[in-house]
Amino acid sequence: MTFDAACGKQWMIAMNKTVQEKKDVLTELDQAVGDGDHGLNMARGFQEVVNKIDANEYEDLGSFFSEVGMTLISTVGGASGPLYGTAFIKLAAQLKGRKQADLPVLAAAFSAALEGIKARGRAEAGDKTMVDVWEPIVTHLLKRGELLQVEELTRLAQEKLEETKNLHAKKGRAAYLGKRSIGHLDPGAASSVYLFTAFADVLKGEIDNEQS
Amino acid sequence: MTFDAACGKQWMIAMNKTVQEKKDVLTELDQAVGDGDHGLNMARGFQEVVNKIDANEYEDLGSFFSEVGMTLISTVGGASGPLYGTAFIKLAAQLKGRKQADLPVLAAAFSAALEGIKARGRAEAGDKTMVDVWEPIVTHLLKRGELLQVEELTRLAQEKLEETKNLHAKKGRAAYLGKRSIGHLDPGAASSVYLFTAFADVLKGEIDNEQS
Amino acid sequence: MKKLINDPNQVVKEMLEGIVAAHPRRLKQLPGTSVLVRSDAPVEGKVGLVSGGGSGHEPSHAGYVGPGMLDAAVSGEVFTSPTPDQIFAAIKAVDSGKGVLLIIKNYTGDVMNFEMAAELAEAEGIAVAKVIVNDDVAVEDSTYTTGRRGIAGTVFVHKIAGAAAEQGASLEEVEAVANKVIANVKSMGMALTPCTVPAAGKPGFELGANEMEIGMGIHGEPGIEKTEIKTAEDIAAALCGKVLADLDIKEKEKTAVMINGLGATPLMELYIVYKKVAALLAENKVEVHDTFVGEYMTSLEMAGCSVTILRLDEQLTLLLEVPADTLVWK
Amino acid sequence: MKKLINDPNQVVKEMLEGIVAAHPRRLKQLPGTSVLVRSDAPVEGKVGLVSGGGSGHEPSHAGYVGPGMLDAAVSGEVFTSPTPDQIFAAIKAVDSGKGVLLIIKNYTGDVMNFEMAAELAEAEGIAVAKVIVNDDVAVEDSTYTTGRRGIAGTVFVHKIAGAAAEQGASLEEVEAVANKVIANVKSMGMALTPCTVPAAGKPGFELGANEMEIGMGIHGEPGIEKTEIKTAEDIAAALCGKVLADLDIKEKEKTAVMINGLGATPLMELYIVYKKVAALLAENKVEVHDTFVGEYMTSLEMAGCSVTILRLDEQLTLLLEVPADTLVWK
Ligand SMILES: Nc1ncnc2c1ncn2[C@@H]1O[C@H](COP(=O)(O)OP(=O)(O)O)[C@@H](O)[C@H]1O
Ligand SMILES: Nc1ncnc2c1ncn2[C@@H]1O[C@H](COP(=O)(O)OP(=O)(O)O)[C@@H](O)[C@H]1O
Ligand SMILES: [Mg+2]
Ligand SMILES: [Mg+2]
Ligand SMILES: [Mg+2]
Ligand SMILES: [Mg+2]
Repeated sequence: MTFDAACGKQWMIAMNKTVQEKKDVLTELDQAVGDGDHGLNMARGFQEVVNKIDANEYEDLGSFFSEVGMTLISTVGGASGPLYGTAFIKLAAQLKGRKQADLPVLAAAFSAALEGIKARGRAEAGDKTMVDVWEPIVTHLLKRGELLQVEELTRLAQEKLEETKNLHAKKGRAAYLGKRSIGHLDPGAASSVYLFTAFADVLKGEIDNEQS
Repeated sequence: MTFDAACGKQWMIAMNKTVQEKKDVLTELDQAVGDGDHGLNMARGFQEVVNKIDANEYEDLGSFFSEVGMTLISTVGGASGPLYGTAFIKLAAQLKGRKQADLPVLAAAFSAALEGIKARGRAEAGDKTMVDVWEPIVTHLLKRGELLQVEELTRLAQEKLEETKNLHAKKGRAAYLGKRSIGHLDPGAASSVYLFTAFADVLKGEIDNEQS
Repeated sequence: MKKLINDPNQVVKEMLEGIVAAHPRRLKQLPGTSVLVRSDAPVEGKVGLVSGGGSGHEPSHAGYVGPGMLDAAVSGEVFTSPTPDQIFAAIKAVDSGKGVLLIIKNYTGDVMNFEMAAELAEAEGIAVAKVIVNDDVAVEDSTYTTGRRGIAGTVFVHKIAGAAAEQGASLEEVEAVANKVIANVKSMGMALTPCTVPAAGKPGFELGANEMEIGMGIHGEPGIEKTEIKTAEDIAAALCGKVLADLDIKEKEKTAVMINGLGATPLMELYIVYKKVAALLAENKVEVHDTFVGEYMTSLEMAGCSVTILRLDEQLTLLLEVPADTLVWK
Repeated sequence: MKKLINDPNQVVKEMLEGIVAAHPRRLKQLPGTSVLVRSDAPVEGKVGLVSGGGSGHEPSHAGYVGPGMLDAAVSGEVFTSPTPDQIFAAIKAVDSGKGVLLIIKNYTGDVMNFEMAAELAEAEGIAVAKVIVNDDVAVEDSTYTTGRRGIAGTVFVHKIAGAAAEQGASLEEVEAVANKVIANVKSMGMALTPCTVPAAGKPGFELGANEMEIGMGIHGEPGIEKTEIKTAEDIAAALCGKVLADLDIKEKEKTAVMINGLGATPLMELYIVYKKVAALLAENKVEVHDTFVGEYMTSLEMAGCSVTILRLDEQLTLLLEVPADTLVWK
């Protein structure tokens, strides 16, 4: 399986589709523990990403993800903008000059992206943020390498999202709620599930293609 | 039948009782065509009247009604304060020096009170104000003199109130509504009905007393 | 009714105490009254300006008491004109011998109570002049009726008459300039939600989830008509159109504009309304000399706004620009 | 949702256009951005002050742009931090070579976006300092969490740091005095009703007819707890009590007090709250040097208020008193 800028486009288009469909779900999750804008933020950002990348051709994965990251940074705002933006900028830095990447290379790039999120947000796993989805996913990607089963990815992301429900938020707006944050899913973890699900779907398409 | 300051006290006590009971009714009438304070204004004013007169003795009807008028003027505010206040001040001027008054004298005094209201408010009958109750009542009092039947008074006041429903307001806050004022009773006409009903009840009590 | 109050029957009293506690250097309360006067009243050699009316329109009227505007604000109960004795106390407190101007909004109650106070003052030899503000074009104008209501345009009367008085104008001159403002200021308002008089405990009127009231007054009195909610642009066009038509304004004339919030409308929305008003005025080639956007004359927690346009000549422009030193207008 | 708007997705853009149309002599918009700067920016020889955050808090932050306060206000979408490119544009526009102070309210999003902008500016050789306002005592303070939110106390930071900058202080000095304000200012708020982000179309939370939320933030984020509505006195005591305790204020210390309305609360009610706050401060023998009652940092059309107390020393007192010339603070 190899992943190129065309795959990247598919990924972003799929992500945007989900985000537009689930805008209200994300907003409702954020209304419960935050300020109710996460759906709007994601919808604005990924729509703009799709608008941008649609018109352009990309030499390599680096320039592609850099465009994605910069677009998110300059259109999303809030907490999720810098975090998702940083993640894609880190992917870009790792994949600079590569026309395509295989699973182990992608895994390493995601690992750098996760570090970027954690550095920017100063959050750890367990703080009830998107890190609670990203960290186990990255660990899994690194561990499985070429052996990755895409269904595992989607299932794991979903599982980890569910687990945020019982967490007491330490970072982000939900932290202001203290114990009252327990019992609610983290909105950024939910949008991260969409992101990895869209990613898994693209991988699955590629693998199916290769096998046929 | 003669009417003295003790009758005046009974009158005000009865009026206040009704107004306190009907506060919400007056407020609702005023909400429909005005600013919704007529019940509050009447309740505040007549409560204060009762508080004031309760403690005092009055030499004559003039000093009694003067106290009532001044109290209304200084506690009611709005449109109804100066109007009712002026009415009682005019009663006071007419009845100055009199310990008691018979029906023709009272009728003449009410006639002066009505003129006071009309001068202060620059309203005529038909403008959908308290004048639409006051004017026919005064005419009736003047016409019947000693022959007055108190039930006629109450009935007439009520009838005239009902007639305000079909009027197009020309004065007071309801005038701002233009044609939309049609179909609603005038709040000040309603409180005037309470006033004349309370007055009729006092007269009736006096007459019954005299006959027994 | 959700309000930050203690006792619905004490709101005016407690508010006045709060205002005086907050701004002791600016304002003082005449003992035993609901009158707030500027702390240096009466000001020697200056015509005194008294305004007021029912409470519930804050920052009107106490927010405009101070150098360059009002000398006293008299507060009645919520939406109820103050009584003559209170107004009379204000007149006495601000008269320095040069006379007192009463700025009255055209409501039967206000007119009668201020008139009675003026009679009391004149009986004591105080020179009193009265002006009656009737800027609300939502209401049919007719000599057979009460005429038009006074709404947010009143604030321009305070400002400009106040500046003239501060500059030493005589009572006649201050009255004349106040009347000039009144002749040249028109307003119209609308509401999205009703408001609740604390002592009444329930809203003064009802509006459906999708309804608004055009031509709304500032006391929860019904307006011209209920309609479906429109966009800010349509609303701005409706209000501004009627105001401009009534003012009969010509190209190149100079104006001051006020977009007034009725209590619960975010400033964001008022500026969105102003964007369209500015565009309409530009289209009509009307010059906007100055713009005021905010809460100047409210109606408790009503959501909605009014648009006021004042036609300026040179005199009014100069007086509008004189600085004032009040809580709201500086 | 009843709002005076045209398109829920264009509210910020249209608001900014309205502000600039209304106040062209005061403010200009950096083309293609959501940044408003004072019309004479950059001011030679003066440290530039940039603040901002999500929209919906009007008059924050544009209402504080002008001589003696901010040089630029950056507006994000409603309740959403602005993006680094916008903040960076503001920094460049106000830097006169003396450096730029960023005044940031402590929300993860704001902190990250402003930090990224600062990194961009530093890469271009602009000296940037940041201060983070965290005055909301409703939130547990802890180094393990995000810490406390920045709310209405931010306005005092704008005012005092702005005065220092206007007087020619260096970036380090302006930063130091801003941090002194931050160390000495505490706030707490409450809400009676929720607010609705226009693009979300429905209220951010729910409150029963008889409920209020204590410790409410300024974004519709839930507070400490929902309780039954209390009287204004009880609410004032709860808010003021927690603020005073956290400030650990001593007898005879001098303070400035702000009673801030969240959007839909009538001024009348804010003064009723202040009446009790003033009484409590007097009881505690705390001196009140100055009081500010009004809408300074709102949350769209939320009903509710916050109480802010700033401990003043001589330096802060002097800087607080320096006149500013902004839309709201003069
Ligand atoms: N410090 C942080 N580290 C990692 N993720 C965070 C942090 N703060 C917030 N987030 C994520 O961002 C999400 C909220 O995003 P969003 O609602 O768009 O921004 P905001 O909180 O500024 O309104 C949270 O649900 C959480 O997953
Ligand atoms: N000009 C007037 N002449 C006679 N009565 C009037 C006039 N204006 C108002 N009223 C009476 O006053 C009543 C309203 O009183 P109230 O609600 O207490 O005062 P306000 O209208 O100032 O709120 C009206 O219903 C009407 O009967
Ligand atoms: Mg959010
Ligand atoms: Mg009324
Ligand atoms: Mg009234
Ligand atoms: Mg946000």
